[in-house]
This record gives sequence, structure tokens and C-alpha cells, in this order.
Amino acid sequence: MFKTIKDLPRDEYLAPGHRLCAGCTVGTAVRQILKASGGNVVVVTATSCLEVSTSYFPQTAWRVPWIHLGFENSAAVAAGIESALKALRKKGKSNEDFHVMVISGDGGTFDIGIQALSGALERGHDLLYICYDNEAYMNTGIQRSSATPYAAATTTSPPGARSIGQRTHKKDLVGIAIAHGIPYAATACPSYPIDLMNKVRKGLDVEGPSLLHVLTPCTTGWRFDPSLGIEIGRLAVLTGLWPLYEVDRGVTRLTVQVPKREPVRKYLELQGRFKHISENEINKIQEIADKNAEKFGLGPIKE
Amino acid sequence: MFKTIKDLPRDEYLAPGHRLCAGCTVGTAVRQILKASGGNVVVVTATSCLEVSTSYFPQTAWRVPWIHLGFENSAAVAAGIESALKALRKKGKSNEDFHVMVISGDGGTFDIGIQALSGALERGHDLLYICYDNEAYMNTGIQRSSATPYAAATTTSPPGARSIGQRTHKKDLVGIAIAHGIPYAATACPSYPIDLMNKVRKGLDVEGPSLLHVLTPCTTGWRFDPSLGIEIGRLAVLTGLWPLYEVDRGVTRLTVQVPKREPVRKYLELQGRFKHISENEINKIQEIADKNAEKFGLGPIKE
Amino acid sequence: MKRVALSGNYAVAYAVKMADVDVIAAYPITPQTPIVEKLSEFVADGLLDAEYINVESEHSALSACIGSSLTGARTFTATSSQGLAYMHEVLFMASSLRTSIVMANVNRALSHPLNIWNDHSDAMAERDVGWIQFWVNSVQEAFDATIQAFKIAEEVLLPVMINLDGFILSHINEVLILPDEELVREFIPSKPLFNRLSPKLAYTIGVVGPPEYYYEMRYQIIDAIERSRKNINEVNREFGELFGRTYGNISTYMMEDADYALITMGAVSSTAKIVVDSLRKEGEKVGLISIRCFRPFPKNDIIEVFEDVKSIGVLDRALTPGGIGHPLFTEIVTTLYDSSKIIPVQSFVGGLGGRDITIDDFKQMYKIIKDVGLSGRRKPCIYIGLRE
Amino acid sequence: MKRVALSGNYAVAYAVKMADVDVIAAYPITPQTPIVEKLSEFVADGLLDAEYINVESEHSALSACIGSSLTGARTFTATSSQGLAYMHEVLFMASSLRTSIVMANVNRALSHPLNIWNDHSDAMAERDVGWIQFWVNSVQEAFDATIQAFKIAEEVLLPVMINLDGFILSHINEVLILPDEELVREFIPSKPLFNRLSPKLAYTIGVVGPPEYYYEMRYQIIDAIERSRKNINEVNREFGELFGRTYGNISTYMMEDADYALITMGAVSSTAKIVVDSLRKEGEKVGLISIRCFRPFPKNDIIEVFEDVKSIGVLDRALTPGGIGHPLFTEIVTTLYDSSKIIPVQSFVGGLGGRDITIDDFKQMYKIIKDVGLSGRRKPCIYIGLRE
Amino acid sequence: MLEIRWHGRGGQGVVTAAEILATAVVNEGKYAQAFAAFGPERRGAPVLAFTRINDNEILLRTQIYEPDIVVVLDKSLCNDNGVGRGLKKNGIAVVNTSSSPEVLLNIFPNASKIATVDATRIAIEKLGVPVTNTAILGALIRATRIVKIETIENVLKEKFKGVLAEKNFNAVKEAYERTLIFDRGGLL
Amino acid sequence: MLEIRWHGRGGQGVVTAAEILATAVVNEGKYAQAFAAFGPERRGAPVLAFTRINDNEILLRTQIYEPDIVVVLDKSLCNDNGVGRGLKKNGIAVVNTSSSPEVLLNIFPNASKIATVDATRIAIEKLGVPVTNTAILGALIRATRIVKIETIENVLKEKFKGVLAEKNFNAVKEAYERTLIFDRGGLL
Amino acid sequence: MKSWKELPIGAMIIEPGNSIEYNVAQWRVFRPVLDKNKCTKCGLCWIFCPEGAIVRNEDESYEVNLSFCKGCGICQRSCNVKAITMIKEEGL
Amino acid sequence: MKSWKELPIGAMIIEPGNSIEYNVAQWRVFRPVLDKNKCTKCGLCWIFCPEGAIVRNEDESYEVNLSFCKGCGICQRSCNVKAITMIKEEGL
Ligand SMILES: Cc1ncc(C[n+]2csc(CCOP(=O)(O)OP(=O)(O)O)c2C)c(N)n1
Ligand SMILES: Cc1ncc(C[n+]2csc(CCOP(=O)(O)OP(=O)(O)O)c2C)c(N)n1
Ligand code: SF4
Ligand code: SF4
Ligand code: SF4
Ligand code: SF4
Ligand code: SF4
Ligand code: SF4
Ligand SMILES: [Mg+2]
Ligand SMILES: [Mg+2]
Repeated sequence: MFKTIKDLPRDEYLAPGHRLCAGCTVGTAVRQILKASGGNVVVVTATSCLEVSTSYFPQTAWRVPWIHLGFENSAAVAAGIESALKALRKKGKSNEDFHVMVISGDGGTFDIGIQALSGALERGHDLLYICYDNEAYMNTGIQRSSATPYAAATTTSPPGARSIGQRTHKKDLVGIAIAHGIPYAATACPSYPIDLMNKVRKGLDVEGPSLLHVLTPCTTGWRFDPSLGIEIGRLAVLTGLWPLYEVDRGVTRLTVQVPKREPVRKYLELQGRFKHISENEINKIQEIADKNAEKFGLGPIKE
Repeated sequence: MFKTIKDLPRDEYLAPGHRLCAGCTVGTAVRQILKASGGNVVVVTATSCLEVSTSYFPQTAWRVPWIHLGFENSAAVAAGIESALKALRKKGKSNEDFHVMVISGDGGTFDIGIQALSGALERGHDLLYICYDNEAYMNTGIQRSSATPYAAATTTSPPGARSIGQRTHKKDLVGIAIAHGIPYAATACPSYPIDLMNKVRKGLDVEGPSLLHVLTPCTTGWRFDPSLGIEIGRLAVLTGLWPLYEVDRGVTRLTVQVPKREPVRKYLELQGRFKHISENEINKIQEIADKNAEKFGLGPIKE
Repeated sequence: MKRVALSGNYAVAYAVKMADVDVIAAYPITPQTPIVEKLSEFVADGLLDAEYINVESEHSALSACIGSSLTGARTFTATSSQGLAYMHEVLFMASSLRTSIVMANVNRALSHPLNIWNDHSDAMAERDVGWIQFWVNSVQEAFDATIQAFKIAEEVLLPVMINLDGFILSHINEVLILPDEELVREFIPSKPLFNRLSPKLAYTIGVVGPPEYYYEMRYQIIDAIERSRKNINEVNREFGELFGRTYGNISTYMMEDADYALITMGAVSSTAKIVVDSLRKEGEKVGLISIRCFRPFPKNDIIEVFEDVKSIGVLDRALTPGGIGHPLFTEIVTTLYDSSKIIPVQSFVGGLGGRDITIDDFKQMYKIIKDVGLSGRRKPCIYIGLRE
Repeated sequence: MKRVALSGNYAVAYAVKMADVDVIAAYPITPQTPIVEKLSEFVADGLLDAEYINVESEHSALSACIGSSLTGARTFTATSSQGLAYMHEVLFMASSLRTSIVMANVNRALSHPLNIWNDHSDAMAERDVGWIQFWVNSVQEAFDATIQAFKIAEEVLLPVMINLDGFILSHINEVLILPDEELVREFIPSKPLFNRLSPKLAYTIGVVGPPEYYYEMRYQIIDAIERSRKNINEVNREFGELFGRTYGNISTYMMEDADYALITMGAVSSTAKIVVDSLRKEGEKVGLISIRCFRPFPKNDIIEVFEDVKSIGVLDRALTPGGIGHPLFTEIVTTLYDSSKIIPVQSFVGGLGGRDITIDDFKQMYKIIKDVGLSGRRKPCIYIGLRE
Repeated sequence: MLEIRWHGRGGQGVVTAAEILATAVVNEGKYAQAFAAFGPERRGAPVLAFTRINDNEILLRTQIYEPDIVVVLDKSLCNDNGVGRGLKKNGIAVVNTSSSPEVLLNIFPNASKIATVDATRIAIEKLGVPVTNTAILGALIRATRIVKIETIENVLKEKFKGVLAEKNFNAVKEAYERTLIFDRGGLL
Repeated sequence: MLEIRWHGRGGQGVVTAAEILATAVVNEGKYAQAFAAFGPERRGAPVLAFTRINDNEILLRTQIYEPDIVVVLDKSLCNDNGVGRGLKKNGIAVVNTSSSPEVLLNIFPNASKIATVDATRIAIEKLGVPVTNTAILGALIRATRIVKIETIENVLKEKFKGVLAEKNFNAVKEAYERTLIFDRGGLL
Repeated sequence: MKSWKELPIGAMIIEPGNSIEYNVAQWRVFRPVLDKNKCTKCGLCWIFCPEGAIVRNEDESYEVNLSFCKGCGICQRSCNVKAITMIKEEGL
Repeated sequence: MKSWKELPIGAMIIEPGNSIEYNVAQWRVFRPVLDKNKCTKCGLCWIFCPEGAIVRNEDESYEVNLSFCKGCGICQRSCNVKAITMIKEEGL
């Protein structure tokens, strides 16, 4: 287990020179994930910001084997790789040994990829599925996904005379994953690197499927200054909108306690995507945080 | 609310002359569902036994409007119908008013159709999704689905020197649906018609998406005598393998109590698909029932 | 009527808005996204009274559109490339169930490698699906074709796909004559379509068609799309009366006396015209044909203009690996065969995955076409601009 | 070696077993299902040591196969109709990422109406995807082609699709010479393929190919499939040496001196031979060509046998609504054009959605072909057996 | 060429019967095809299967419209007149029924020979279940001598495991013995 | 035909600038195209946009390889030599920089005219944020007179709501005033 | 059989419930016989029959419509008072 | 640029991490300057930098590799002791 920043490996498996936006916390998250993995891993990524930014021919930012197929099938590709490795090892045709990991966006996970994910979880492949969640389709220019939070503005959930922004509530990915009976699932955020990296290790070490849902604030899509990504991630946690927890063989455990919560307003104010919202919506969002707090045992709101 | 058999409407919206196997409880279930609906409903069905058996040109068994598109998209088709109706009514272009309902099999729901389902639930369409669950792909000749129960024999989970039959456990459809935050979801079985039909009504009357998961024993695929379907459904309930419950706006409620449970053996013995299983597997299946009993508050096993 | 500068994508979005569409179900994909973004905005702002379904995939997008269209709603979707490919199965259903869906397909290359830029491989791989297909050459055409498409689709009961080149047209702002909304409504009145899914009728749709019936049921689509030629022409004529512009199934340039002709589809035709002009100045009798209505294939129109041509070049922007020829080439050769004309046809491929087709490229093609005409001997397919 | 009676589906399953495949990812669909059922049984009984992935859809089936193949596992899948259509997007990926997947496609009609019976519309709609495509005429051919396919796919690094007619071949039990497993292993040794996804290499696969590179990357597929002709012939030769049977890219019947030829694909060819025999007895110089290797398209083989033919009929079992011609017809016409031969070609469609093509149907076709040959005038496409 | 049409019900194993016969034919060095009338087969619904038999390779891949022989696995199917359809002049009919062959004359007006056997009774006796698909084979062979009964025995041994093969063969033999054959000349 | 290439960064609105100009041209009755060098645009990454202007309908649909005019929205982009690439002989360069135009001579060796303006400062003054895409338009118009400044005003009014239109136009005007122009003959 | 011109367009069947024309009685091996005297009119056979082959009359009595019955025997098993018996159908 | 014959097959890039050749420094508007004297070697800037542009030396000291830095400013905000300042890049 990683305890301090000093513990964290020096090795970088995501090379600099990728084309993610300046200030993109997806870069941060993937660096942390790959460090935790130790590099002995095959990574599958669905079409997304991460994918186009790291594999723009003739340059790759990946120092681990990596494959991208399409938008809807990263879990299926991973299942194929895992099964091939298993078969070849069993038959004595190979002595390679590596972990299989998916790192895909919220669109490729919550929406168009959820079928492949559901199937892979159900079949029990030994793989770690990581969804980095920037809460919209960013690669195509900020369209809503089913991970977009209530009231947020995106280009397909624009606010207007007849719209408050996103009308629906964020899908509960960990809840859905756990309903599949998988041994391990957790939330994380690169603003909490030790927490995130330990969860990656747990996810890799557990036998069978595991899932990590990582919140990755997006300067472009959430409309905040590029320097603020990590802070905004932290605020998501501190407001209770993004509780850090894990469900380990059926047991739910908060992994980062928030003794005094920040009001959600503080989080929302920093982001252009919430600029349009009224008090009414702010209150509703506060209720979401309060419910999370109740469910996961977070502290009360700071006065 | 329907209280007794006498309450139930006389109208038949599924005409005789369909081509379901003799003794198929899907016929029973659909008759009950449509009776409960009152007939003012558009039905969407995915490719399945029900579909091919009721719409074999030039004959249809449907007396309500019905559409089948493909195997993976019944929830999406329903969403389109619901939205069209909403738009036309809102714009004053139509004064029709009807419910939209899906009746699809477990394969078209749990596997290849789960993405469309997940999307429709998330978006909050006003529709009732009914999965009739015969626990395998029956239309194509009894292949496993992710609804196939542990240890059951199907043609793609055959028992053999290296196989106990189905290796995985049944997906928790209601759990997954509820994780989508929908207002109403329930299990049902045509062996309990009043329970089933009241749930259909609730599902139709609730605003937004609702889901019904209906167990429909299959004489051909489960390998039992055609006369036994209703009895086997009853045993599924009485053993605790198929608890009848509902989750209504977050509150889970057992709708049919089983004061004294039957041992699962009684259920398994009647079915060819379990003929191969060992004591070990029977015990594991008993554990599943026991866990259900604990979770939903069913009674102890009969001595 | 307003003269504005608008992108191809926005032109489509405006056309859809003016058509007072009832239901939109679409999924974002580059370079189509601005269409659905603009439509979302119209809906959010109350400028368009429609249900916008934020579907979770293109497969569901088109499935929802079928449900919607059969319920009597004027229905629109838009996609591109991988999205269109993901719809493949459902495309056949939309035509065979006789919907009136209008779809904009913003042409883009197919993976792999992933490429968001323009070519025609997405739509060419759907040339069997039974849809009417338009290919437009300008932002104005994109707008006009969209308006026409609704009328045609609703008359013929076949879905219509409007292909516009990704980026080259979709993302270019250029002059567009935007008609008044009333005029558009006059052309395509906003009325509910036939609701085939009404409890009043209780039709059963999407049945099992056993061997005794399947053949006849499929033949109806052949018949419908053949008959649609008439509707297309008629709608175009009416359009001309109202808006003062008409389009043929093909558009020709300097073909009256041309000896050497190039056939293209989509926006590059417009660049080719410049080359035709400059070659004409040099005394070369060259001409250009651009196919606007690809399905149904305008064989008669094409044969007519071929009358006195000495050689023809066909520019494909899509591939059929291992096939006898690339898609458009094969269709043109078959057209000639159909007309019993023997004219040498040179196959070209170019502009795949956003590779620019330059003025020089077109000059080179015309040069080769002329050579072929003079020698009577065509070469194997020439891959213009390929680094060998 | 054993002489048995086996169905086409089981023949494929046995071939896959003897190939000692490592990974199978497949989804059931009529009429392909018995293949995967039999394979499940082999795996469950320990007769085949493979990972069988019970995927949740065909889209995922082929996606998993790509992951598997690139990890170095010999990989198989099978599908049909809607399943193949649902794979459409991924089919392009399997070829462009240069996998060695072998797939059996049991040909079946496409919806709507839903129809589980045989025609060729599923595979014909995938003629651009860059796969090698075989079409077999008998249970024996189904077996043999599957064995050959693994060798070809692994040499060329292109996926291979084996098409066998639904029910007509897939569900018919007929004589099969089942070779000894050792002989099969000699032909295709069971060895791991190149693992391109190894941490030792850390390759990046499935990249963004910008306009500067996309064209060249796609051209590699054109090149590979053209070059595969050599491998296909060579593999076939080796197969002949070991097993005593060889197949050409096309199979011909009575073509040596034929004046009138019919071109078909798939199992009906076999019925057509009977008609050829009977017409020959009546003194008619008729012959038959059946295409076994459809991709890469065997143009030279076809042109060769056309040498002295007076007229040709092409039987399509798939439609291109609104197109200039149906798929096979268009390819044959273009082939003739390629060879600068002017022979009238009559287009036929028949056998859609399981409609039987009878002896009389074939007789009728030959009669028409002869008329066309004599008059030199072909008719528009004739829909054999359609109820007008 | 000999063409046989089998009538049974979904779930009765009629296709298996057609296949067993084909395998037997093949094992005797000749050629055969066995296939079903393809469609969504449902338990209880009438289904058709076919066997083609020839000394040389069989090229014909059409359906069978005019069989030489019709075999009916379940007599209740004779209520529908479909069973006699298309039977060639001088064809043969083999029916599972306890009735005597003459009763079937107007159902198979073209038949020159009609064979009956109470396959259901035999199946119950020999197998314990009313699965008549193997028993009826005995009657068919008796009426037609298409293959040797020992060849059937060997096929059954490959197809079924252990005692099941034996039981099924007993059913075949028993049916073979008990078959009543009637030809236009009278009961044989 | 006049071809303009715009250099900016993802997020700076360089495509919008190209479009505003095109709209202005169109509003003046001429023809224009505006488009971007298409690619996955990322915040911070250099991006290109283009405008084509003509008196008659524009048929050309190729990329722009040899622009008549280059506009640079962010001077730090001049660190890379790409900005001068392809500029036609006697072309014009317009750059957002506080430096004087002469400094840019060797970056745009082909330019006959170089205009500079401190658009960032102006944007901050007039808009409160360093979004330079409208300000630079003022400099471009000043250097080229492609359209009338009032036409730009009208386009801004359509494009932006209320006070934002005004602020942006103030930035345009201010930049127009403060632009320094150098031609091979010397500073104008 | 109808020509392509006569078939409804778009793979539709426009006569709701015309499957009653399809003969399922042919599927039957056993036939249910309902003894009205024993029957308590509980309705269980009616609600459980997969075919809708049991008719609930206006007077709340029940009877079997044999044209629609496939003979599965579910009704017999549902009847607590054994009012239904299954009788073998005889061919010929 | 390479011809089709020279490109690796199957849309692969076979040089892991060669994106270091891609110039992202050009993206930068502000440049971080790390004051080694103020730095407490906490490592936060290092673990938060989206680019991996902050180098952790063998002696556990940190420095910025400006070739890889896009100038987002995350490091500056992560530094509790304000050891990093962002300085405007000047063109020319
Ligand atoms: C089948 C298909 N549909 C749509 C697209 C277009 N597309 C590519 S990436 C993307 C959005 C990705 O969103 P997400 O998964 O959230 O990742 P992000 O870009 O936000 O990092 C979309 C819509 C596609 N590539 N394929
Ligand atoms: C895309 C696609 N894949 C596969 C099929 C084949 N198929 C049709 S129905 C079916 C099984 C249906 O299973 P289920 O949904 O459980 O319904 P059931 O038949 O068991 O009632 C399958 C595999 C298809 N029609 N379409
Ligand atoms: S759009 Fe957002 S997620 Fe995508 S690269 Fe930019 S900052 Fe990162
Ligand atoms: S196979 Fe099962 S579910 Fe399907 S019709 Fe027969 S009994 Fe019903
Ligand atoms: S036997 Fe079956 S089908 Fe017939 S009436 Fe009884 S329950 Fe219905
Ligand atoms: S179940 Fe028995 S008692 Fe009840 S209605 Fe039917 S026949 Fe009468
Ligand atoms: S400014 Fe951003 S990219 Fe540069 S070193 Fe700091 S965190 Fe990394
Ligand atoms: S965050 Fe500050 S103190 Fe910590 S290592 Fe970086 S520069 Fe040093
Ligand atoms: Mg996202
Ligand atoms: Mg099922």
C-alpha cells in the first residue's frame, strides 16, 4: 500500500507530449493509475479525449501496450485480451503475464459502452475497468452524457428559456457495477492520489472484475481556469458531491472522510457550466450532497 | 387494484393461435399483462420466442398495436414512440393517448438490449419495460444468457468433463434498474396472476420509467412436462429462488410472503436442465435461496 | 429571405428547425455534432418545439427514430462515420418498415486508423440499405436538400439520407440564402404523419416474413425506390417554383461538348470546376459530372450526358478492398454497360481521410483521362496523392 | 480419415476444433447457432482446450476477437445476418488492425421482415470491409475452407470470412471426409501468433491517423488483400498435397465449350449443375461458374473462362435497392469491362429469404440467357420466382 | 434417388430420425442428405424433415416436393391432410399407428405400399418414454430395405451413449418385427 | 480572391474571428468562406483558421496553402516559425504583440506589410478578459480595409447579446486606432 | 398467395388477432375435457391457460375452445377440484 | 513523410512514448518557475502535473522540464509553500 507521496514510484508510463488540454486532470489521473500499475499492464481505451490525445500518429504517449478499437467496446476488447492470455498460458503457448485494464471516458462507459461493460462484469473476466469521468463527451465538444450532473450546461443540454441545463441525474456507475456482484468497485479522484493509487492496486490484485470511477475535472468542458482542476476535484470531494469510497466484497467503506463539508455553492461557482443556475437548482444540488453525506457518513456542512 | 380472479377483465388482447410451444408460460404472462393494461397500449418486443410466435406473417396474435425492430433495441424504439406521442400531443397535432410498454425476453434485456434499456431508464421516458425471463435464449434453441441461473445446462453452458453447466450467477436486473433511480421496479410470475397484474398497473400508472421482471418457466428449455409451467413458477417463488417484491420509490416490499419455504431440490428435480448437477451445486443453489430469504424476509424452510 | 454566412451543419439545423420537426434522436460525433448542438439550442430556447432524445448510441438513435416516425412524428437524426456504421443493421429496418426519417450524414472516414476527416467510405458502405441518398456540393444545397428530403420521405415512405462532406462542407461558413420560414412551411406543411402505431388500428409491425412472403416484401422496397424518381423530380420542380432554385439528379459542368469527363460526388466537385475552367481556357474540352442523387442511381441522366464523351474518369473517395473496382467506378461502368456504350473509364481514388484533393490533383486526373481517351487504354486504378 | 454424415455447421465446428483454436467469442443466432453449440460442447467436454467467451452481443464478439487475435491467440467467431450487420463497424477494424480472425458467416436474410432463411444480403452488404471472403458449396467445402482460412489469415494478417448458406448447407447432413487431426495440425500447426499487445513491446494500436497518414494506412489493406491472392493459391496447393483435394477461386462446370454461362455463389450452384447436365443432354452448350473466393475478387479466373461465351447470366441473392445493379451483377459487368470483352450479361435475382430456387427456375434462367445470347439484347433484372 | 419426408412434432426428434437414416446410408457407402423444413420449431407443432438417398453424390439442394416415401411419427398428424401431399405415384407411407394400414388408404391415395406400426407402444415398452423416432425407423426399413438393420445399430451406438443405444435398437428391431405392410395387392 | 490564415490557440476563438470576418464580407454583398484547420483542438494548442474572400461565388474547396494574409492572435505563437509559412510574396501579416512591426520582418520574409497591435492589452481594457479574437479584427481591417468597420459592428451585434457586442466593438475600434503598420517602405 | 403489390407495405399485418385462423388444434396430443358439474368457477384454468383457449362465459362458467387448445395440460393441473381431465387425441 | 510501404502495419506506433518529440512547450502562455530554496520536496506538484513535466530527481528534489510543460499552472496551485510562480511567456 502506498502511504505517502514519497512512496510513489518514479516511473512514468504516460509520456509527456500527449495532447490533452493544458490543465487536463485526465493526464494527472492516468499518470497516477499507470504508476500504481507498475507498468505490467495492457491498457484498452475507448474513443475519447484520452485516446485522441495520446495516440496521434506518428506519436504515442503510451509506454505500456495500449489499444483503442472503438467507442462502445473497450470492455469487450479487454475481455478478449484477458481470455487470450488465459488460454495461451493454460495451453503452455505463452509465459507472458500481465494485467488487463480499461481506461475509458464516461461516455464510453455510461452510455455507448455500458453493454460491453455489463457483459464483461457479468462473465467475471479478471480485469480492472477504470472510467475517468469528466462528466460529458468532451472529445466531441462537451455534449451531455448520462454522467453529466444535474443542471450542468453542455452543448446538448444547454440552458435556455425552456431548459435548466441537464435535466437528469448522474447515473450511479458504482451502484450498477456492484449490482453485477463484482468483488471490488470504488470511486476516486486524482486530487487524492494516494487514495486513487491504492484503489488501482486493489482493483488489479483482486481476482475477477473490478471497477474504478474516477472524477477528472475538465478545464474546457466545465469552464474553469486550467490551473484549477485539482482544486475543483478536491472541492467535489469536500462538498460531498464526490464521496470517496469503495465496495470491497460487499462491504462499503468511506476511504476519505470529510469532517466538515464545504457547501456545494463553492464548487459550482468556480465552473462556467453552472453559471446559469438558479438558487433552486443550487439547493437541489446541495440536497444531492447531503444525501451522499447521509449515505456514506460524511460530516456536516461547515458553517 | 385487482383482488380476485373474478376482478380480472374478460378481454383478451393476445389472440389464440400464436405459435408459442404448447405449455409456454410466456403466453400466460402476456395474456395477464395485456389484460392488466386494458388494451390502450403500444407494445414493443425484441426478437425472441414471443416475437416469432406472435407475428408470423400473415398472422398476428396481437390485438394491440405492436412493433418489433430487432434484438437489441426494444427500449430505444419505445423511447421513440413515447417521445413522438409527447411531441405530437404537446404541439396539438394528435389527441391520441396511450401507454408504451416493452415486453422482451431476458436475452434482449440482460445482454444485447441492456444498453438501450439503461439509456431509456436514465432519460426518464414514461414507459413500462417488462422482461419476461425464461432464463436463456430460447428462440435460438436454449443458449445461456446472463439470466441463466447458476449450474443450469444450456447448449452454450453444457455440463461436461470440464463444466458444471452455467458458471456464472444470474444478473440482478431489478437491482440494476433500481440503481438507475427509477421510481418503480418489481419481480413477478404468472403463477401469481393477481400480483403480476397489479404490478403491471402500478408500472403503467407511475410517471417515468418502470420495470417488471417476470419469471416465465419454459417447458422446452428447462425441460419439463408442458403441463408443469405454472407449478414450476410457483415453486420458484415457494423455494425463495424467485421472491416476489417491488421497489416503489425507494421502498422495497415483499408482495407475496412465503411462510414456509420449499427446499430448492424440489424445484430443481422437476427440470431437465438441472439433471446433471451434484449435491454441491444443489447446496450452492439452496444458499442463493437462503440469501434471498434473508434479504426479503421470507420464512424458513419447511421441514 | 436572408443572405447569410452559415456552415453546412448549421444550414442543416436551420432547415430542420424550419421543417418544424417533432422528434430528434441523435448522438454526437465529429464532424456532425454542430447540427445536434444547434438543434439542442433551438429546443432549449423554445425556438423549435420538438422532443430531443439524448440517446445513448447511434443504434438507439435510429431505433428511436423508427419508433417515432411510425407514430406519425416528423423525425430527424444526424450522424457520421462510426455512428453510421453502428446503425448499419437498423438502416435496413428504417427503409423496410417504410419510415420517413430524414438523416444528415456528415461524411467522414472509417476506422482504422481513427480519422475524423472527410471521405465517403461511411455512406458508400451503406449503398444497399434502401435509403434515398443525396450528396450535396454546397451549404446552400445542404439546406435545400434537407427541406426537400422531408417532402420526399413523407411522400414515398422511404427514409432519406443527406450526405455532406465533413469539415469541407460541414464546418465551412459560406453564403446561404435562408428562405422565410413561412415559405418552407408552405412547401412542407407541418402536419402529423400517419400513425401506424395507434391503438385504433392495432397493426402488427416488424413481422416474421417466411420464405413464402419475404421476397415480395423486399421487392416492395425496390419498387418504392424506383418509383421515388418521379417524386424526387416533382418535389424538385415544386421547390424551384417556390424558391427559385432547382437541382437535377446530377449536376453537370461544361458537358455540352465535352470530350473528357470526370465524375465526382460531394464538395470537391466545386474545386474541380475551377480546373475545368482553366483547362477550357487552354482549349481542352473537359467537363464535370457530380452526382447529387446517388440512390436511386440516376442512370438515365448520366447516360444522356455521356453521349459524345471520349473518356471518363471516376473519382472514388471510398474503397472496396479486394473488389473488382471501387464503389462509384463500378456503378459507372455498369451504367455504361447498361447503355451499351463503350467509353474507356479510368478509376481514381483520392481524398481519403481528409487528404486534400488539390487543383494539381485534378489537373493530373484530367490529363490522364485525356490520355486514356486518346489511347483508348485505361490503367488500373490510380491512387491520386498516395505516397508510394 | 473418416467418411461421415455431418451438417455444414458441425463441419465448421470440427474444423475449428482440429485447428486447436485458442479463443472463441461468439453470439448465438439462427442458423449459425449449432456451430457455437458444438464448440461449447467440445470445450465443456475437454475435447478442445479453448476459452469460450459468452459475449453479450456480436459487436462485442468481434471486438473481443480482435483483442484476442492481437494478443496472439488463434481466434474464431461465427455469426449470421443481423449479427453480421451488428458487427459492421467492427468488421472494418478487424481488417485494418490486421488480425487473423476466422469467422463463419451462415448466410441469412436481413430484416425486415425478419427472416431466418437463406440469402446473401448479410455478407454482400459487407463487401467493402477488407476481409477475405470464401463462399462454399458443400459441407466438405465448409470444412476445408475453414482449415485453409486459419492458414491464410495467419499468413496474410487479414481476417477471413467463410460464408455458408443458412439451412441449405448449415443444417444439411451430408457426406464429409473428416481428415485425421494430426494431418490438420501438420497443415496448420498449433502455435501462438505474434503477440502485438505484449508489455515487452508496448506498441500503441488503433491510433489516430491524421490526413497525412490515413490514406497510406488504408492503402496497405488494398495491398494486403491483393497480395493475398498468392497466399490463397499456395495454401490451396499445399492443402491439395496433404488432403488430396484442391479448390480454385472459382469452380466451373462444363465451361470448356460453353456458349451460355450462369454465375452463382453458394450452395445453389450444386442444383444448377443438375440443370446443366440435363440441358447438355438436350444439346445445349451451357455451363456454370461458381465463385468460391469472392474477396479478393477472382477477376482473372473469371475472364479466362469467359473466353468464348456468348452470353452470361448472373444470379444475385442480395439486393441493392435503387442501385445501378445488384451486387454480383455489378462486379461481373465490371470484370467484363476490365477485360474489354463485350458479352451480354443478364441480371437475375432469386432465392431471397429462403425462397427455394428450383430446377425449373434454373431452366428458365438458362433459357433467358440463351435468348439474350442469340438476340444480343438483355432485359432489365429478372426476379425469378417473384409473385408479380 | 430416393426422397423421404418425415412428419412429426416439435420435440419428438423427427430430425434426428432423418439424420440417423442418412448416416446409415452414408455408412453403407452411399450418399445421403438429411435436413429439416426450417422454421421456428415449437414444442407440439407439426414439423417436417427430409432424407435424400442416392448411389452417387447428391447435387440437388432444393426442397423435396414429391417424396417417394412419407413417414409419420405421430398418427394424430394424419388428421391434417398434409401428410399425403405430393407423395409420388407408387410411393410408400410409413405411419405410427395401432390401426391397420388399410385405414390409411385415402390419406395416401398415391401410395402403393402402406406400413404401420404402433411405435408409441413399442417406445414405451423399450425406452420407457413415448419417443417414437427410433422405433419408426424399424418400420421404415422393413417396408423399404433402404439400409441394413445392423447399420442402424452401429449408428445408434455412435449417437447414443451406453444402454440408451441398446434400448433404442431394441425398439428398432421390435418395430421391424411388428410392422404391418399393405400394398395395393393386399396385406403382405 | 483573398486568402487569410489565422493563427491562435485552442480556446481563444480564432475560428470565431475568421467567421465574423466572413459574415461581414457576405453582408457587404461579396462571397466568403471561413473554416478551421480541422483536428482535435485542445485548449492551449496552436490552431489555424482560414477565410477566403471573393467578389464572386467561391468554388475552391482545398486548404489554403499560400495565404495572402496571416493573422496571429497570440504573439507567443511566433516562436514557432510556422506562422510565416507559405505567405505569398507581398503578403500581409497582422500580429497581436506589443512590439513594433519591424521586429517581425524575418518571421515574415515575404510580407510587404506587417501590422501589429497589442490586442491583449486592448481586450483586457475593453472586455476585461484577454480574449483577443475581436480586437485583432480591428487591426486586420486597418491593415487591409477588407470590410467596413461598421459592417463588423453589425455582425457583432448579431453574434453577441447586448453589452457584449458593444464591448467587443469597442475593442475592434480601439485596435483599429492603435495598429502600427510597417511596409517595406517603412512604418506607415 | 399474394403478389408483392397486394401485400401491405412495411412488413405489417393489418388484421389484429387474425392468428385465430391458424390451426393450433393440430398440435394437440391430449385434449382437456372440462366437467361443468365439478367446476367451481374459480377461473384458475382460465387465467393460466397460455392460449386463451378457456372461455369465461357471461354466466361466469368456463369451457374449453378446442380450436385454440394445444393440449398442454396446464389447465388440468391448475384445477384444484380436478374438473378437467386430459384425454388422448386419436389420429384417424 | 513515409510512403505506405514504410508505415508500420495495422495502425500501430511501435516506439513507446515517442510523444516526447511532440512540442507542447509551444502551447504555453505561462511558464512555471520553481524556487528550489522554497521547495519542501513535498512532491505534490510532481504528482498533480498532468504532463509529467515535473521531474523528481534522484535526490528527491524537483524541477520543471519546460519542454514538456504546457503552462497550466496546476503545479503552482498545488504548492503549499508557493515555491512555484507562473511567468508570462513572451513571443519574440
Ligand atoms: C460509434 C461512435 N459514436 C460516436 C463517436 C464520436 N465520439 C468519439 S469520442 C466521443 C465522446 C467521448 O466521451 P467520453 O467517453 O466521455 O470521453 P471524453 O472525450 O469526455 O474524455 C464521441 C461522442 C464515435 N467515435 N463512435
Ligand atoms: C443482433 C442479433 N443477434 C442475434 C439474434 C438471434 N436471436 C434472435 S432471438 C434470440 C434469443 C432471444 O432470447 P431472449 O431474449 O431470452 O428471448 P427468448 O427467445 O428466450 O424468449 C437470439 C439470440 C438476432 N436476432 N439479432
Ligand atoms: S476537453 Fe477536458 S477532458 Fe478533454 S483533454 Fe481537454 S481538459 Fe481534458
Ligand atoms: S421455447 Fe420456451 S419460452 Fe420459447 S415458446 Fe417454447 S416454451 Fe415458450
Ligand atoms: S390444455 Fe393447455 S391450451 Fe388447452 S385449454 Fe388447457 S391450458 Fe389451455
Ligand atoms: S380451474 Fe377447475 S374449477 Fe376452476 S374454473 Fe377451471 S375447471 Fe373450473
Ligand atoms: S504548469 Fe502545468 S504542465 Fe507545467 S509543470 Fe506545472 S503542472 Fe505541469
Ligand atoms: S509542490 Fe512546492 S514544495 Fe512541493 S515539491 Fe513542488 S515545488 Fe516543492
Ligand atoms: Mg467524458
Ligand atoms: Mg429468454
